[in-house]
Amino acid sequence: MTTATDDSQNALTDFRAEIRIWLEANCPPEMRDGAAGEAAICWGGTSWEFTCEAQKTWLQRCAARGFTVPTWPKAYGGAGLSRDEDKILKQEMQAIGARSPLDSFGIWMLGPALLKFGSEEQKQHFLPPIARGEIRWCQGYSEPGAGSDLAGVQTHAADQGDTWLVNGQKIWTSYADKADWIFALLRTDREAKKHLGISFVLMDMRSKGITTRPIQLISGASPFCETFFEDVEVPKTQVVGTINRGWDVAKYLLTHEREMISNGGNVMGAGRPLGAVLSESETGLSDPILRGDAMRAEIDTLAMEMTLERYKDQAEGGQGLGDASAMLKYMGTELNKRRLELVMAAEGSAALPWEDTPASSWLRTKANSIEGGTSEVMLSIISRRILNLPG
Amino acid sequence: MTTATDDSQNALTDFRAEIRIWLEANCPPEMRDGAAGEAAICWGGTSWEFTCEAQKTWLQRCAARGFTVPTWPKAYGGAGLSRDEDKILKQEMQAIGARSPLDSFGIWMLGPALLKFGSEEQKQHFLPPIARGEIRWCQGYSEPGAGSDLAGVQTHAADQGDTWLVNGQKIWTSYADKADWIFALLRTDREAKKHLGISFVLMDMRSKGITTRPIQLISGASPFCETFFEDVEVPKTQVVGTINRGWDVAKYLLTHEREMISNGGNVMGAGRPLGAVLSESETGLSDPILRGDAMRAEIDTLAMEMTLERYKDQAEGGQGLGDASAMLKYMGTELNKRRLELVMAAEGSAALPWEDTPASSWLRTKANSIEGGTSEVMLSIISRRILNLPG
Amino acid sequence: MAKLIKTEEEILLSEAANGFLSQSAPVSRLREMRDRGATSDPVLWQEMAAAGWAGVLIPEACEGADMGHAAAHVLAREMGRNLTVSPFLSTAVMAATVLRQLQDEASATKMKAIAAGGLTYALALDETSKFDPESVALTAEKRGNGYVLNGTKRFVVDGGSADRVLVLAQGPEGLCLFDLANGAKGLQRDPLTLIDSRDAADLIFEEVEVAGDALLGGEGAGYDLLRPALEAGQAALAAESTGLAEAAFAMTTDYLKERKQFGITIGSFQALQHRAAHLWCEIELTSSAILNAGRLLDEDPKSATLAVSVAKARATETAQKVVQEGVQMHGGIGMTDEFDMGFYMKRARVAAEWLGDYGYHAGVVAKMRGF
Amino acid sequence: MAKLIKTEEEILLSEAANGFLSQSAPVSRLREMRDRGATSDPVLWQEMAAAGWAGVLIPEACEGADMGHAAAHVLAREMGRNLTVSPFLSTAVMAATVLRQLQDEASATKMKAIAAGGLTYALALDETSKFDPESVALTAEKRGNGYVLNGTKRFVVDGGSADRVLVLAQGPEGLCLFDLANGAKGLQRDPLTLIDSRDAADLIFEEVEVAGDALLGGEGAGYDLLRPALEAGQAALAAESTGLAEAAFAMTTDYLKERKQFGITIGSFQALQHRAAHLWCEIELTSSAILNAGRLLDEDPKSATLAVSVAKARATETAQKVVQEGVQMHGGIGMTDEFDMGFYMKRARVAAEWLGDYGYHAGVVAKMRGF
Repeated sequence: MTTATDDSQNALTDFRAEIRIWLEANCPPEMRDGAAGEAAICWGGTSWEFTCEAQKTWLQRCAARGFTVPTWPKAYGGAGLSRDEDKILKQEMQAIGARSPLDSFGIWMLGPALLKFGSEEQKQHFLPPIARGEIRWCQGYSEPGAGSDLAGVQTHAADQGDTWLVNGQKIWTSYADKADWIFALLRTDREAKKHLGISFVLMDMRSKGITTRPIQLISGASPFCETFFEDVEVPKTQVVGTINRGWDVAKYLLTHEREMISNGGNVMGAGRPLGAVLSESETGLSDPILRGDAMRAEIDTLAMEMTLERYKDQAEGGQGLGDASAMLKYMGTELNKRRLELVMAAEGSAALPWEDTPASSWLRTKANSIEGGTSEVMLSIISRRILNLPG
Repeated sequence: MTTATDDSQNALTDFRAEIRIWLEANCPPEMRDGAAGEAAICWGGTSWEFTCEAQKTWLQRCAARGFTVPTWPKAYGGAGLSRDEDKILKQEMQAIGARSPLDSFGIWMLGPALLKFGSEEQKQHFLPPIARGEIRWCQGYSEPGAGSDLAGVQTHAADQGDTWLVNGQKIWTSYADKADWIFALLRTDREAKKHLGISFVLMDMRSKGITTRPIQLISGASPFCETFFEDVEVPKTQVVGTINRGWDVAKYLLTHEREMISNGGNVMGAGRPLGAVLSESETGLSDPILRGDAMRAEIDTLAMEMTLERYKDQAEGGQGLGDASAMLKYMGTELNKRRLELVMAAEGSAALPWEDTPASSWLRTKANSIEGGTSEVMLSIISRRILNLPG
Repeated sequence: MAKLIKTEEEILLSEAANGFLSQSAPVSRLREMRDRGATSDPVLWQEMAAAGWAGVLIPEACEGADMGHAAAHVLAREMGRNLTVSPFLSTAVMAATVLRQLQDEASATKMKAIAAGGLTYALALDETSKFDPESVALTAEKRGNGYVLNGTKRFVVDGGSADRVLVLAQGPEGLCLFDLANGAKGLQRDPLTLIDSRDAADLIFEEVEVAGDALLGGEGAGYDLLRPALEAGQAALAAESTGLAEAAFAMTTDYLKERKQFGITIGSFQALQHRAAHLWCEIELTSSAILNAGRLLDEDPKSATLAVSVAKARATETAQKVVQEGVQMHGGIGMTDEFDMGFYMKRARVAAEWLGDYGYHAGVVAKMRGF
Repeated sequence: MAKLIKTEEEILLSEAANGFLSQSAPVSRLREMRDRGATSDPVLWQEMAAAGWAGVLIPEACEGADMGHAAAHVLAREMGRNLTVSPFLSTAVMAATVLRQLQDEASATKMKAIAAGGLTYALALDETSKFDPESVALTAEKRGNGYVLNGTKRFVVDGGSADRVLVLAQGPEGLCLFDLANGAKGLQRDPLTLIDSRDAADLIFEEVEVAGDALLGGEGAGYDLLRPALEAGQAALAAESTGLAEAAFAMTTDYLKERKQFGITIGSFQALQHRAAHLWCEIELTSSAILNAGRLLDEDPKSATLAVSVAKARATETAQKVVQEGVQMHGGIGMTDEFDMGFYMKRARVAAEWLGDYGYHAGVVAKMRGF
């Protein structure tokens, strides 16, 4: 007797075979080097310069099959894959060391927001160019002086009938200088309570009145910018969701972002055992202080990895992650800081020059527990929403 | 030319010689065993049973010279020694391993309070019996449900003209079951602001209506008691300082107590290096986790000792310790907890039985950061009074 | 591998166990035992056996429930919450794991007896104050058809009350595991009065004669036979410690919500909130390690070593952090014997040492991870 | 021993140094140096020499101020506060401590030059990425009346700019300390671009010929001569790190008092208050260790080893905790290069490694304390 489960298992086996054949035929050899990290990313957008012809070919072939956004509906440029199919696609790509064809804030952030809150028109208009890597997006949330208080948005959109007139400043807008469009939180009602008078608005970065300035970090050059808005006109059709209810969209994306950051926080790559990395340092790991700290960090890293897996399993079992994402964000980023402190300590004076050392990564990790919600905000979320402690 | 400094140096040298002779002649051999800790203490009081005749002799001889309270004025049973002389006395006693002739809350706590806030009559009446070890005192500050909020005193003293009528309950009154008298904070004005309606009152424990009940701790039997007051009559002459301003006395004593606790917090005795103690455990200190933690604790212990010395030097230089006593209390007690955790870990399963192990001391240290003001209260004091962070 | 979430069955088991234990074996039962000087609770063990728990790892052919390690962890975790005293770990987890590796009739008979609640075991492992199972000085000398045992085992959990004892000895051909009656001639039991009020004893073997069939699995095979049982025990003990941590944490957050100080609920003090939130995160990570160890022990026990050591190390550390913060956040009342937190602290300390402390398991992790 | 409180003179010195440095060499001067790619500041050193600081450890007979180690720490601490760049530690503390042990004319001449600001030194110590001064592979071979040096020294602080360099080498009769011109033939300098923007270089010795009088103190006496200088340097660096921590902490508490978030001053958040209060306590303990090391180096230098290692270990750890919390409490602005906190973090990292990291000094403490 053939059960339904058998049927679906067979279908997945067929799917895997199909993917294998497709990848074999379509993934250019140059794109099978397993490269990851900043240099290997294809961000897309109108100003994107492909690092090689193969990168362009790979993007186009994936986009044609919907594989840049495999789980999005076909109507919007995706491949409409189920979770299981998506997993198989990723496994098979990993098996041949295939690079990701396209990464972008459009895929990670705006896409999910539009799928949940956008109008049908907005979805049809904005999602396919994201899937094809034609339009590059940046995110405009933070403002100078607001810090963790994201709802304290001051950048103002004045009502002009069919359009808004936008004035103000955003900060920490990653790649604003390279993006085509921005999705931003704007204050559309100054009278309403803090969280209520905010709208989630899409803007063309070429609009008159928008300028950007890159931010230098303690770790060196960064993708972050300051973005200035001076009398920028924006059509009201570019509001996502309900006017003045942009905070709902923002909250949804913040949870989403926390999960991503805690997942992708490992800048040391490839999940190599910390102890093994440290042992390779010139003077090894015989100092009991360093060795003991490395053991502790290794144990915690493994427990963190098991937790990410458990949460993924929970999500597949239909249990939402919800506020527990605050835990992943907090523990993941704090652990990452600890790991880089250990790498620096193990490498000793060899780690102190800027070049060919982990120094810049080490300094960069210090922002992990600030960006996307500080550790303090995460702890307060856990305290209030999970532990139900007062106030 | 002989300078003033030379003169005083000569005087001190003479003093040292005199003390040496006196000790040689008066300290009984049994009292020269260097014993310290609970079992060696002479607490005095009407119910005190001397462990041996020598203990009694030693107390009486010291009391006759004022050496139970060397820095108190002679008029109140002290020896009127200067700081330098007192130091010499202590050094010479230590040199022959002399036990302390008398320890008591009367000496540590009430005495200093009376010297600062008491009336001349009170001083003359109460101090000499303390110095002679005739009256044993206990302290009644904490109340059930009040915890760190010492000013939340509920035990009430109703005004009856020349007397108070006291009703309520105290908790954590050390040795209340063995004490002759108690000094306590009582609410003498229920209308006044919290810190204002409190008085510092002395009461005879034999008064009608006072009962006590010992408290069992997680570490075993303890000197702590609950003390109950039911229609206890107390003459108003037994208020120290101004009526309703007892909080001033309490604050003074709290600072004093913090210094004492942080000084005396080392229950491991004799300042032996932690690492050496741990190395003697059966399985040694080769585990890098244990070894690394022991190294850290050793470094912090040495820095703590240097800090105690520095603060003593500051005090001798005339600089008051003030709120920095909160630091000593906090760091000293937290460090002590760490040390005992390490001792337990180093001794492994050998430390798990109750008998002949550090188990009871280990559990007892957990109270160090609660009694005499919690670590949290200490951190808040530092934050507010030293760092001037907002309320 | 099975997913790192509880199955339906595990959820039901956990609810049932919690219902039973919080009724029949809560902390007050331990307190009562302690107050009358008892260190074991045979009546309770009969009830647990009747519920099928004694046979949790025993095959159905031997009348066990054969529920597997993850299920055993569910039970151990609930016992941890309630500080339930039982020979579950020694007998139902460790001895059972030793015996089920043997395909002989004698072992089947013993397993049946275990599952029925009629037989309990202790494992005599340590010879120093630290767990180090392969360092064995106790000797087994061949004499006639049998052996003679000489030496001392220390800190034998359940060693005072167990019917039988498994002893690792240095035999003529390497480490040998013996299974003998705890009352054997020449075997002296020195019971210890432990801080967690449970049964443990030093066992002194002086010319203890055992028959040839007391040797399990052949000469030199002792540690191979024991090792899976140790890993099973370490993981189950980690689960117990995590249950303990969860219960102590819940007591603490409840107290934070109800206790007032300076006129306000202390749970509204941000410093305490953040510390409590951090503890919650620690417990979450440790829970994942427990689930992971259970899955591996059930599905691929030969590769479970790393997972088990991560679980035991994390659980040890988490439980200690939680009980320390638990006492501190409760203030004076947390220090009184009248209140239960001290019981949690004491059990956490014993569980930290038994079957390998943090440093031991960190060493295993380091080795497995190549440093 | 002198008391562990600052003397009148030390307080005056500290005020004067603070006044001078916060005017003439604040963090903005370091920033400006970095922006134009400079790693040293010879003009500033002249001013410091004019104030007598270059001669702080040089005898009056050699035209120094001979103020002692505690005074040197007062200066180093103020430099730490301001992240002042100077060859103070290499030259005025370490080289001076080496030279004043020698009773010869040549050394006196050098000391006079140092005190006058006319001569700077670097110490070439490390050969691996960790401080380990007695492990020396660089060789000194006798040739004629002189020696030939071959080998590599790494992470030589001030190695790019110093006039002369002290090198520890493996000689025919043990460790030898040589004093040679930094421009000597065969000596190649590879400057490093360090995160703290200060001068350091790898020095490669290829057939570097030095005269016999370049050897200080005799063959085999090199480490005995160097060791007091290393301890002096470690303590002064600890003082610098502590000043750095104090300044970073002050920036942070100032920010806590002024910055608003969610409508209230962030310094009123209790979680931050307690963390800040804890940092203050850490700085207090470390300050005591610094004072203690200074007193011992001045009064009983032979028994100062333990005190120096406690000071360096504590200072290293404290500075790192403070700058890490400093960035976190400042939030995004703390991460920007525009803000000064990053400079403090980077210097704290370099100071953590130089002359022995936490683990190195913890090892010394363990050894001195018998474990």
